Amino acid sequence: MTQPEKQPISAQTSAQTADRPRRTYKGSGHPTWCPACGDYSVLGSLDRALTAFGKPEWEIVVVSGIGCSSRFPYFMNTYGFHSAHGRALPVATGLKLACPDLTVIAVGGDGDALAIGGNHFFHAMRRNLDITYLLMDNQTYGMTKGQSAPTSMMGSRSKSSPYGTVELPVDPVWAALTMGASFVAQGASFDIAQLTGLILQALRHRGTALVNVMSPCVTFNRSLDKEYIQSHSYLIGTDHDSGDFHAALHLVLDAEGRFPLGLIYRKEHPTLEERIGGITSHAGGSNTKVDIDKIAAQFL
Amino acid sequence: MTQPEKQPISAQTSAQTADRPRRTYKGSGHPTWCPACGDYSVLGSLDRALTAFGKPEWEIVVVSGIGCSSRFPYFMNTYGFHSAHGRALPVATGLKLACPDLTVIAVGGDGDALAIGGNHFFHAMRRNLDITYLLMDNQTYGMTKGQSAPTSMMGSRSKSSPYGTVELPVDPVWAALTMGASFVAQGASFDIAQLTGLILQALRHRGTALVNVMSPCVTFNRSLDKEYIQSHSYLIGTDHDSGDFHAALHLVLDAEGRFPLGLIYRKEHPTLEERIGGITSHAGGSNTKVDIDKIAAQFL
Amino acid sequence: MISSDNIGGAITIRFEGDSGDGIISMGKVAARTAARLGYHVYTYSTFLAVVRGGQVTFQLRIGSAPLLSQGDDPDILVALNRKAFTDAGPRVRPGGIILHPSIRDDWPKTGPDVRMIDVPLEELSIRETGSARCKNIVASGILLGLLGFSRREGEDVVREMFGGKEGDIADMNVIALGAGYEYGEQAGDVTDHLRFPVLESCRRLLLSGNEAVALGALVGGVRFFAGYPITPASEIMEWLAAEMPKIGGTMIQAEDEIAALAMCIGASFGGVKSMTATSGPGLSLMIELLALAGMAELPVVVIDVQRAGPSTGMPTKEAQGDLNLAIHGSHGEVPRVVIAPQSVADCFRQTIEAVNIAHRFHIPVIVLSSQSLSHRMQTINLSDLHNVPLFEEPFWKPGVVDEQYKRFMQTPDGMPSCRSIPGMEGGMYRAGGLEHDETGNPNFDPEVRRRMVERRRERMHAIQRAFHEMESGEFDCACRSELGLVSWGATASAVFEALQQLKGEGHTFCHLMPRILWPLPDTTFRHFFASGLKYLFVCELNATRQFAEILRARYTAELIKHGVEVISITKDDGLPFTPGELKTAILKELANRACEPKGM
Amino acid sequence: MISSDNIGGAITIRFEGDSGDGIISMGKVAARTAARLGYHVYTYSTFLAVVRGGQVTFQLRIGSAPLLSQGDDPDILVALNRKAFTDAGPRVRPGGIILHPSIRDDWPKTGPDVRMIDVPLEELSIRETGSARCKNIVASGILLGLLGFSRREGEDVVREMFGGKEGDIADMNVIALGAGYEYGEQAGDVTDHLRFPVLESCRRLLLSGNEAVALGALVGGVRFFAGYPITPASEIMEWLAAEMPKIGGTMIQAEDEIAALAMCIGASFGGVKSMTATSGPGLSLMIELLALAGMAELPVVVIDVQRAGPSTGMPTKEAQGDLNLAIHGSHGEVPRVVIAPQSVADCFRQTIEAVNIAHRFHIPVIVLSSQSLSHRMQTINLSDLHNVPLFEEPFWKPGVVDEQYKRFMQTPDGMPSCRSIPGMEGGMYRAGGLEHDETGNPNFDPEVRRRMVERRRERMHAIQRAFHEMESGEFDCACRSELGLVSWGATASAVFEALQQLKGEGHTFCHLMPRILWPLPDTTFRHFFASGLKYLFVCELNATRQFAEILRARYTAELIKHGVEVISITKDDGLPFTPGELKTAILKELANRACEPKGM
Ligand SMILES: Cc1ncc(C[n+]2csc(CCOP(=O)(O)OP(=O)(O)O)c2C)c(N)n1
Ligand SMILES: Cc1ncc(C[n+]2csc(CCOP(=O)(O)OP(=O)(O)O)c2C)c(N)n1
Ligand code: SF4
Ligand code: SF4
Ligand SMILES: [Mg+2]
Ligand SMILES: [Mg+2]
Repeated sequence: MTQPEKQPISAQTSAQTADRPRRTYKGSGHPTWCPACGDYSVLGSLDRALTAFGKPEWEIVVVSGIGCSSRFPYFMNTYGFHSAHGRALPVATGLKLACPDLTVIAVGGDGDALAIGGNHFFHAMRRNLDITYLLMDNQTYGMTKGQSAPTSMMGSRSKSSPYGTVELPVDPVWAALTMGASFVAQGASFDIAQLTGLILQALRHRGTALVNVMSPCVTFNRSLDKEYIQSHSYLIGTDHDSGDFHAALHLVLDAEGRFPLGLIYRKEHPTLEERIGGITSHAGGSNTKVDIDKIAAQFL
Repeated sequence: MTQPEKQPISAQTSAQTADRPRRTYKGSGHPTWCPACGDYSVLGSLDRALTAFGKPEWEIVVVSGIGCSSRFPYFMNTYGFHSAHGRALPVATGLKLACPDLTVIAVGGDGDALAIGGNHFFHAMRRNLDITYLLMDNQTYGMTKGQSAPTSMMGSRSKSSPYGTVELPVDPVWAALTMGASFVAQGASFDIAQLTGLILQALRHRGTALVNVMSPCVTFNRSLDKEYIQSHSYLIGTDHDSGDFHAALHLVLDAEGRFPLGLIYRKEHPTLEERIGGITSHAGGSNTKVDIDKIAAQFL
Repeated sequence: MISSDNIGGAITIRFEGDSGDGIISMGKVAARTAARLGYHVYTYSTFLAVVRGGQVTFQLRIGSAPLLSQGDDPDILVALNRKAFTDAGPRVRPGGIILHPSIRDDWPKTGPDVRMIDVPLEELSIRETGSARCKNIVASGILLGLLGFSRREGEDVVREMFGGKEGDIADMNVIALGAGYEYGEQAGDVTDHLRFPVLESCRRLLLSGNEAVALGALVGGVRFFAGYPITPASEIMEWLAAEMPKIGGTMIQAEDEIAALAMCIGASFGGVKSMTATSGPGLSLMIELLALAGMAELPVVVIDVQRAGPSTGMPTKEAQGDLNLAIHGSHGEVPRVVIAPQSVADCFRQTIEAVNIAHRFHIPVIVLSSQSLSHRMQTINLSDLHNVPLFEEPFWKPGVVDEQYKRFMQTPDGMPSCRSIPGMEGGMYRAGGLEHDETGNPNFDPEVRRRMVERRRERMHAIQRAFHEMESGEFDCACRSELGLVSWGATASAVFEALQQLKGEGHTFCHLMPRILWPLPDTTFRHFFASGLKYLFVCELNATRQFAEILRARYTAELIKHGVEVISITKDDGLPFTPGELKTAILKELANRACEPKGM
Repeated sequence: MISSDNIGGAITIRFEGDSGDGIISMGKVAARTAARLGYHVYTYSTFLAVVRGGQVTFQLRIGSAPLLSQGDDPDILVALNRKAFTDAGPRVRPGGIILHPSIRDDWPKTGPDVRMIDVPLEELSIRETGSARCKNIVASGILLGLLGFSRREGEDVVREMFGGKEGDIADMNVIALGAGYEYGEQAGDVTDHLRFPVLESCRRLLLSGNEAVALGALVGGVRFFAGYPITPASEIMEWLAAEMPKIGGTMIQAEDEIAALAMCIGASFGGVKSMTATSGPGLSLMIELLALAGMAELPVVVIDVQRAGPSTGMPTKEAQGDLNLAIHGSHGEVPRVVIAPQSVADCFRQTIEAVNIAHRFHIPVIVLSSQSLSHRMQTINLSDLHNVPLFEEPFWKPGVVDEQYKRFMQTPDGMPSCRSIPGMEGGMYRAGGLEHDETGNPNFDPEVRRRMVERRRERMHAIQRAFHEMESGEFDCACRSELGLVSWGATASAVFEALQQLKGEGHTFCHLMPRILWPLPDTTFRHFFASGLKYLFVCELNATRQFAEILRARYTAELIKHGVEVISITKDDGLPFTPGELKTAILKELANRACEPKGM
């Protein structure tokens, strides 16, 4: 019996692509975001970072959940999956495990990532699969017109919290760090240069990389606008040792309501694919020669 | 129109209870756990702690998910709710918010709390509702006969990980602490005296209190037996300042695969009920006089 | 019975313009004023899913009797841009009026006998308030003036609508309204033929389907709400977020829909009436816990504001595609009640009914609203707030019991035995999702199991037996026609209008519009089938004829016996039925059948 | 067609004892040896839900032809404690044998003509191996000796079964078997009448329903599995956890069922065949994402090993209560295929069929197994591993495209257009759950929507048209009887036996046992109804007659036309049907009907 063989990715690329013009990773249509939405800059930054990264468009998949930010895949010229609310990470996980050669980028909003998708976030961070997660934090549910989100500041008013929220907000950076992410960075949508750099580093990092982006919703959350972020953030100093977990923890703990912008933590340790790969080679696994009789012999 | 009024709890207690014998919080039937399962001692400890706590059985509700440990409510002589897998915390949250006078204790296993129920754990910790959560950690799924759990040690073998697990384990104590719990303690099922004390403190704490209990599954996870726990744990010293968040973080970080037993962190800050209560009184809310006409006037 | 449109008069007004034009407020001022004067009002607006500009329409129908629909072609068009004129200008009815701020010669022609009035909205606004931003309220004022509605009521409405806003915005708008009113009054004679009196001078509430659900929840005694935002249901949570604290209740935004329902179940176990609201994707996520509520026999109300599915589908579009999920969605078999309101007034009343049923029968109740109903606005009578029967659940009486308290006692009539509530001495028991005996303890004995399966079945029968005490539907099956029609939910309005039109053309239909869709009103249906019926049209907004299939499954024997043919009229394109569409489809099916004998 | 039990011989052996007695291994050694010799084997065991001691039984049926069931009263009883004797001793068939380690005089009497043989298990084990722990394998040996089965095969089986264990345990057990074998051989003449030859000397695999599903997945090409433990489905994940790495596939234990299905959907988007397995509560949680797979037209297989619900229900008990959820469970309407295997061999073959269908039609496929089937063991032929058609999905050919690649191209025959897979140049597109146009871009235009709804409907028709290429069911409707029977899934075994018994009593039934339950095999059913059928019995293990209702809804017109009465035989007490139970229920219904005309 022959098993369907997965083609190696290189074989799937046609010949005439050798000397094509500069790749574009952005789609041709205009995004359907509100004018001045922070997410435009994230799109631009990802486009630039991917250009530097250099992989062809068709080896990249952008996976999202549901939300304004999750519309992202439709504005890209890559493969894309606009999945269900909260499920970007497990979809990305399955895809990456099944096709380790692809570059898999998960994207989503704060609600998608940390409300309904919180459990997947939690478990993705400890798995350390080699994927990049771009989280567009606007401290609100933009798509559903402005309810409070897990990242909303305590006491902030919204359609669903007319008297102010009553729950401790989640800091995505702190959450990722303490849940085991091997790469944690934070950017702001208005600083495209820095953001591009951070995304590029994330793409190059082997392991789960979170880039949290402060990305204002200009329509439904005026309290987190560009000015607020600018006055409540600071660039992480060059003296910060991003390879030191304790230093990273303290950086976040000491931020006290301000947003440290830059690379917070990075440490390479074996990825999930590598660990699973280890098991596979230990078990003698290979996709090409499958001996069903041998496997079935245990039932004899 | 009269609104259905909630009776104050005291009014629901009959008169003849003044001089009844020592209360028992344990049910009369024998638990259906395997002989020597760690959970027996947790049951015993909770019984003792409740005796010291002194509230009558009928003002206590034990809420669980699904798992061996989640059978707990059936072995108690209190109100109980054996809900669905992973859902103990949101059920407990709704109950406590609706009936703040009750003592609500959520219980469950590591799979229930941190696999399927991980998101609720995450959000419960940041809400700081005044409930106690007893987590029976046996690093396995006992009820389903021994698959690996989120707390299983990296590389440990189980029915579902015959070549060893490949994911960073979750430390419930670290998770609760970093997610915002206001009370975090850890006990072991074999030290009933300490465990009773910790549970009692948790019951008395105003806010979400996690007591993680190392509670061996003698049938499906021999690797985490009493001996292992004993040789891999230590009592937290009296010099530890449990009111200091940084100290608590470092205590857990420095434990390096050993289990610190005792009170790790405790700090009182406003509970969710209190914050919601603040909103209610700000809005002039009261259950007894509801003026529907006034409310409906906005639609005129 | 919903009365017919023919009693008294009715006019249709359409406001249309750019998303920045304030079209919605413009229309709402007129709508509310009419409602306060005692008119019945029905509104319908369209806007884009994601806020990013575009055309906005607000259609307002005012009548002296209850209205079935938003109406069709407008009598008055308030057109604020060219597209508005192009869209609707040619459709203005003879004798109608078009108000516009500046007409150009090259704009398309309108129908005959249509008057155009130039309304200098911006000029008036700037002149009177110093700013152009009140021009929309100037337009409202002109309209009120034209129709001769009370200026004072209009001013009150404006003051209250803008009262919460910063600065003197309320005052400015009151001034703008007055200026417009005077302008309109002067041209008032052109509208004489469009004026008609109120039949009953009373104040009516004007609210959307979602608001009516939320208000119904409060009136029905719901004091705990947990939710998660989702289009088109979010407004229910949002309104309750503001109002719950005022009456000492709790609203909490959960981390997801599963948690939301779990919280409601917890609150219900604590004896507090609880509810959540969602749309299709959320209902799918809740299905597992719905079964828990059913097994633990805990009352809980789940509002599902349907939108076009499947999956994320078309979140801002209309559909009735969640019926199967509501009725059949669960692993294993668990009793539940499914209710579908047919109007805004129904959203209010049926939400209360849902709470009553949940607590009377200890059962989860799903209320199927839908996108078009959720955002439609209609008037309901202020007095309706007080004329609703509220069910007081009789709790178990606390005390010391000899044996263990039996939460799940067998009763001969299928009714649940009284609940004890945590806090009640002696009433301790364990609720849960495992099969259990009368005390609630897990028990897998085949005999016990059979009893419990029977118990759950009997509960459904008990509910059916109580139907006569509920507004279980609009049933008109005494007309003894060969033609019958069944529909449910928000389609009711289009259906009733279509039936009127068909009657006008000589086709009299009996109709059954159940509000309670599950369990079905068996007796009513069986009578219906036995009444000489030959063709049964089932109209619903989905592609797989969900309700029709349920009827066919349940009433196969009756359909066979009386030779009734079931004919489905369905669509699933994201839009509600229009009466004309329904009429055409039905006539076509009838024509086919009439030809059949000849053709053979 | 499953052959009848009457060809060749068959005997039933029952092993019973304490949970510590090693009953399962004892039985398995005998079962496997028989299977290797070419016998057909069917086993059934009962043990407690939670591991805490108690009585264990293992019933083993051996036959020379395929077996329909585990049999009834035993020919041989291996009773290791008193309870075993009390339970089953009196039921041993005339001419049968009871093996026991130490009988007491006060034990109850057995039937006539039953021989009792004292077997000194512990003594032999201690004498030969120095330890009592091999006494269960001594018993296996005695049995093999008594039946004259090959000692060498038995020894091989023991060596392989215990080969992985530490120390010399395998050797000890081989010795124990030998000792028992000699003991049994000496008494062998007493079993002459119980011996019968194999018809075809070939090696057969003996495996459980869950193992067969897992093996089927591997053979069918599944290379990605994500799961979450749940009774009674966990073994599928566990077996694949061990085997997937050996063939370069991936198995991952997810954080919950939602994540498990999401991961499968992701892997499927990547072009890798993927599957998950769960039970009812997990299926409920997966319903939202199932719709995503449907909308995005991604192949994925979901195994649902049904257990008694609703909610947590009775996790270790049998039921067929998830059919409605599988067929109708989703908000909005999304195509899916539902398959129910009827035997262990079917678990293997239908899992492969599920993978094939998923990839041929780009659709989610749900396989409904159930508790009793999942743990039942039956033989399948080794050659079956190779005689399975595997569908190779034709992918889109990568290359530079002029316009955008159209993932959701319209095709005239309802078939999906070829998929591009990430990594293929030029094939970039966006998948998702929103309504979309041919490229995959979101589009809510009513016209586009209508096309897409039609597309999803047509997909189902395309599947029906391909039924003749699939093993879509066991259909026997050529017998032209007034009596018909329909059943599905694991009940098949009891049904086939009941039908045989009924035939013996002069009642010949036509029967339809569809494997593919959704979409329904319309043509077959329509022929069936038109064949002179008068009574249609529908047998299923649930209380609300789920499959019967689906048939009534779908075939109302045919039922009316041909005057067929649908009669449901159901139960929902956690136990499978027994043939006797079915026969009695059917005869009772027939008697009622036969009396009817007279009574009136
Ligand atoms: C299961 C489910 N629940 C709820 C929704 C409704 N919904 C769509 S997007 C969204 C939240 C969006 O917030 P976020 O993820 O922060 O994205 P943003 O729009 O702010 O970028 C919600 C609640 C849904 N589509 N599916
Ligand atoms: C939705 C759902 N998924 C899976 C299961 C099966 N299940 C029951 S208990 C359990 C895990 C138990 O592990 P844990 O919570 O650690 O409890 P323990 O038995 O170890 O005390 C699982 C997966 C279920 N009942 N419901
Ligand atoms: S609503 Fe907010 S988040 Fe959404 S597109 Fe507009 S600005 Fe961006
Ligand atoms: S299986 Fe494990 S966790 Fe469950 S009762 Fe037995 S020892 Fe305890
Ligand atoms: Mg957001
Ligand atoms: Mg556990």
